[in-house]
Amino acid sequence: MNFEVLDKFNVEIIKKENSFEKIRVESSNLCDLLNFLKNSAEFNFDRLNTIIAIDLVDNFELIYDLHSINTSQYARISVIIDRNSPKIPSIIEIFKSAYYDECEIFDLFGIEFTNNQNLKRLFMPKGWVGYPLRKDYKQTDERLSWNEK
Amino acid sequence: MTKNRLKINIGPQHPSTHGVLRLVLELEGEIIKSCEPVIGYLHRGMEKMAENRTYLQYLPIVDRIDYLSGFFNSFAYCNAVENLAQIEVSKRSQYIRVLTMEMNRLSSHLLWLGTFLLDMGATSPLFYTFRDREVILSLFEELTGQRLMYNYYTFGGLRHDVSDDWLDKVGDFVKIMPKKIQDYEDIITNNPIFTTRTKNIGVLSKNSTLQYSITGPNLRATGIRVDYRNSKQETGNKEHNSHGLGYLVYPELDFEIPTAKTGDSFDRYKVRVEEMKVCLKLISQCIDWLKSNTGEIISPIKQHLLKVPEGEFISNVEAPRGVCSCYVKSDGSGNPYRVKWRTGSFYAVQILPKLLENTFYPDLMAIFGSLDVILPEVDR
Amino acid sequence: MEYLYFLYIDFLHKYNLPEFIGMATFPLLPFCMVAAALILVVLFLVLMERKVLAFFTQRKGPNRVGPWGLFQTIADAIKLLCKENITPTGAEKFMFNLAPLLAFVPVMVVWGLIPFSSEFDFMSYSVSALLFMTIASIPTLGILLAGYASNNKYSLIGSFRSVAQAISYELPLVFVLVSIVVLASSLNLRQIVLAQISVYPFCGWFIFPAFLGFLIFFICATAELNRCPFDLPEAESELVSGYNTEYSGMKFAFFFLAEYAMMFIMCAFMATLFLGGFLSPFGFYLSERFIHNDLLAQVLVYFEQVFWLFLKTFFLIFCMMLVRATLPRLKSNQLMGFAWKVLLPLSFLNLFFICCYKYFIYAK
Amino acid sequence: MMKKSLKPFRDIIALALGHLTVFKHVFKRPVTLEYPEKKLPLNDNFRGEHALVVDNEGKLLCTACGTCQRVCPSFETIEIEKEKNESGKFYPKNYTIDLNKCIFCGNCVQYCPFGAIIMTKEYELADEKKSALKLDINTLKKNYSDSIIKKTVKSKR
Repeated sequence: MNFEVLDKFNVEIIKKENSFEKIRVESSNLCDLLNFLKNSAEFNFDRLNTIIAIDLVDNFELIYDLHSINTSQYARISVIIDRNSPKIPSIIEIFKSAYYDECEIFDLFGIEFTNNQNLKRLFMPKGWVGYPLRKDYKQTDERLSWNEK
Repeated sequence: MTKNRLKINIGPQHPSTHGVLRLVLELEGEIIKSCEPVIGYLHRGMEKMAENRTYLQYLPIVDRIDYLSGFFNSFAYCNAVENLAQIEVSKRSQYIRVLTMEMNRLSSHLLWLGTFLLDMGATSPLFYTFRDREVILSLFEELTGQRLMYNYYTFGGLRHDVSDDWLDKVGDFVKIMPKKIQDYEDIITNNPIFTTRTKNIGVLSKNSTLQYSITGPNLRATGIRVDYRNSKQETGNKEHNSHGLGYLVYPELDFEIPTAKTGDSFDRYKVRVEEMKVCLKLISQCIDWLKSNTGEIISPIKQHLLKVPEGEFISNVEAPRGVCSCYVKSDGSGNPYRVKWRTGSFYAVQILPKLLENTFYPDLMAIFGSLDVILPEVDR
Repeated sequence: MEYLYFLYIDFLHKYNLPEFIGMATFPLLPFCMVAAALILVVLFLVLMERKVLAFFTQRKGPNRVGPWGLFQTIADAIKLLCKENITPTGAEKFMFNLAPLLAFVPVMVVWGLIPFSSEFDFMSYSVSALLFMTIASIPTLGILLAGYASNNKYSLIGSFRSVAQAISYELPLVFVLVSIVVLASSLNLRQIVLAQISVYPFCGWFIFPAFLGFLIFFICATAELNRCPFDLPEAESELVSGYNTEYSGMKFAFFFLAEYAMMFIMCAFMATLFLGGFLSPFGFYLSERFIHNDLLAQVLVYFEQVFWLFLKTFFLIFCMMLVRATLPRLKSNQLMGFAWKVLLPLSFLNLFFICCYKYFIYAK
Repeated sequence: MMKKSLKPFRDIIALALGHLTVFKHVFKRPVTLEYPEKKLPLNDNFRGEHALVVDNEGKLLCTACGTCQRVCPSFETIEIEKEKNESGKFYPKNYTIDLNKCIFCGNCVQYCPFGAIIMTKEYELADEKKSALKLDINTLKKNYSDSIIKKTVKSKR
């Protein structure tokens, strides 16, 4: 794939051994980049496979896994978010399937998606304390421990 | 405004939600005005579990993500780890993996067919499909030791080889199966009650399937010929990524991908039935290869001492309910740093409110049933 | 009939009982027999349904209680009797308790209207066919009450579906009945059966001129009985159990009994109207032919007639079970459309055809 | 137009075909298995209750190495108390498997370097008490001898 077109979005292309290549982008440019990738004829990434959130201890990484039906291509867009104020613009305007993904990440990582109005906890019960998939999460609810009686 | 509306809870325990899904419906007479799915009743923390287990310890748990098609999840995970650790998989084990996965797809579709028709009110197809599924499960039990939670794949191979005796049994099954599929079609395909209930009901347009990331047979029912098994995409360019499309030995096998046109419930039914026939075709090809070729299947690496070098990988598998992606990130230790599962049903639930709006209450079963949602896969 | 009466009086005389006791109790005897027969038949029917459905799906069906599972339904009935009767807190208590009775009692009444043999029926009125239709539609009221009173949304939807269904399917049903009445020139069910006697065996049955009518009647009867594919009021995949979701124990058993009894009676009614009721399909009665004792043969003929009626009824029930095993459920709007757009015009057509037939051919 | 007028007939044919297909199953033999009396034949791969292999001299093959603990996907399922015998080799003083937590994946059997643990074909494990599902070393030994007697397992070594 020819990524030179993407320079205007201030991207950084990361290649590593044993890994797929990622396009690193600032969170402010994310929506524009995705819009471009979706609509340009060359890339035409029309399906968002999934959003993957990773806790990198110091900060969070979000990987947007894009697939193209027409050109059979893949792209992975990575965004790094600050751990102390985890906020990122929502992309449900571009890909509607992102809604559940964003809710899931909000639920399990506590990353807030701005302008996603109906952000809710998807899996965990209402009023659950903490975000389970963070590395520093500690199980505090005693009801969940295995008690033999 | 909501004065004449009846708010009704479908689930969490309800005969037709196939698990513990709760749908909050607002009815106006028999017309559904709004629908809100509530999920999470079956959340087991599959992704958290991976973080404090070794790669091998996590492997048996993976089967439980979608208990009806355990091989697919197992393969997606194994494939990711194998790619990260650069473990070669022998040809024979690849063929056995294809064989078992296609049988698994067949059994999964059979169960879907039975329960879908039961939701629609036809009782006897359920028993016929379960009768035939039972044969597959018995074969699996003979091969792997259990009926649903197989734990058969290992990193770089399989637990043990298949015997010729077993292959003969599968061959016999493949021979009788087309007749049985014909039986189901006789009972249901042209049945006027069934067709009027499903045709033009729950229509998914091409655009909205992609927007909502619906994959698998649901996507193909709209006419988009996309199948991750097939590397020979019709409109695609030939240079695809080395992973992804056309995994395992699928490029060597001869099969076509069934599609339909309109993307309504009937087409989803039709695509799945056709897919069952394709499965039979693939199975018989695999049997032929396996009978004429021998090879090593036991992986040379020490499974329980496996350490995976740093890196990350996404493996995409065409599971019966859509693309199953497994993301594995390794930090070089014996435990995976992060595992993320992407399953087809998760997105199928998301589209329900859109599909159900302004449909009749009985259409709920025709639509929801045809999407083939399974709840452990949604909640993980 | 008189012969039977004298036998009974003789029997009483043996035990030195006065004749007026015989006079008083003799009319009650058929009632007791009929009521007992109904319960037995229903118990058997439930078993038959389960067995037949099992055979259709390559299973064995109930086979644990008694030989071939014969006592399974009896065990089930005892279980239901022993269960606790639960009334939901939000329910209308009076109506909640009334509903099962309202569903069950008309069934018992209607049962007596069926002519079991040429002499032997419990209630014979000149308008019994019309009476049958009238009383047979009362159980729907029970279902409506059950859904309304049990304070459950599933039940409510089930009951209003049931009423809509009953109203729309009653109409074609009655029009087909009218065509039969035209053919037989009588509203008395026994007369309808006797009108089906012909020179050739079974050629006089009304199913032959009114085959279309028979099909319509069969479909409408299935709908009236809320059986698959018209089982919308209790569609288990949508409404859990429909109108009887909240019922348990004996009250549920009443609904259950009423449903199966009504199924049997409806099929018997259909056999009476179309399949020559108690008439033998051979044109003669076997006991007449093979037993040379005149008096005994006369009595046996009555029982043989009951046998033929039951045989035809069970054949129809078997057909209903086959339909249940095969077809998926209809959708509510589809169901109404089918009744008003297809069945009603067809029943008019049937009536028109029968009138022509009666005028040009049958009357001659 | 022509096609549409034929639709009712095609519908009736389809309905008749459906009923016929269901009806023909009456003549087929039932596939039901009456469970407690008859049971499905199980093959040697079956993953049932565990057993510890005892050799001909009545000694356990287990050396308490702990591999089974390390490959077990559920935590604290297998507990081993190890001890040294006179000749300096380790042996398990006590070996418990908690079936409440076991998921019967068969990893312990697969990766045991000595073939010391096997899975029998016993699968009717329901019990009233949770404690009955905690198998200690004696039960595991007994399971092995039982399964040898019942010939439900091949004798290893």
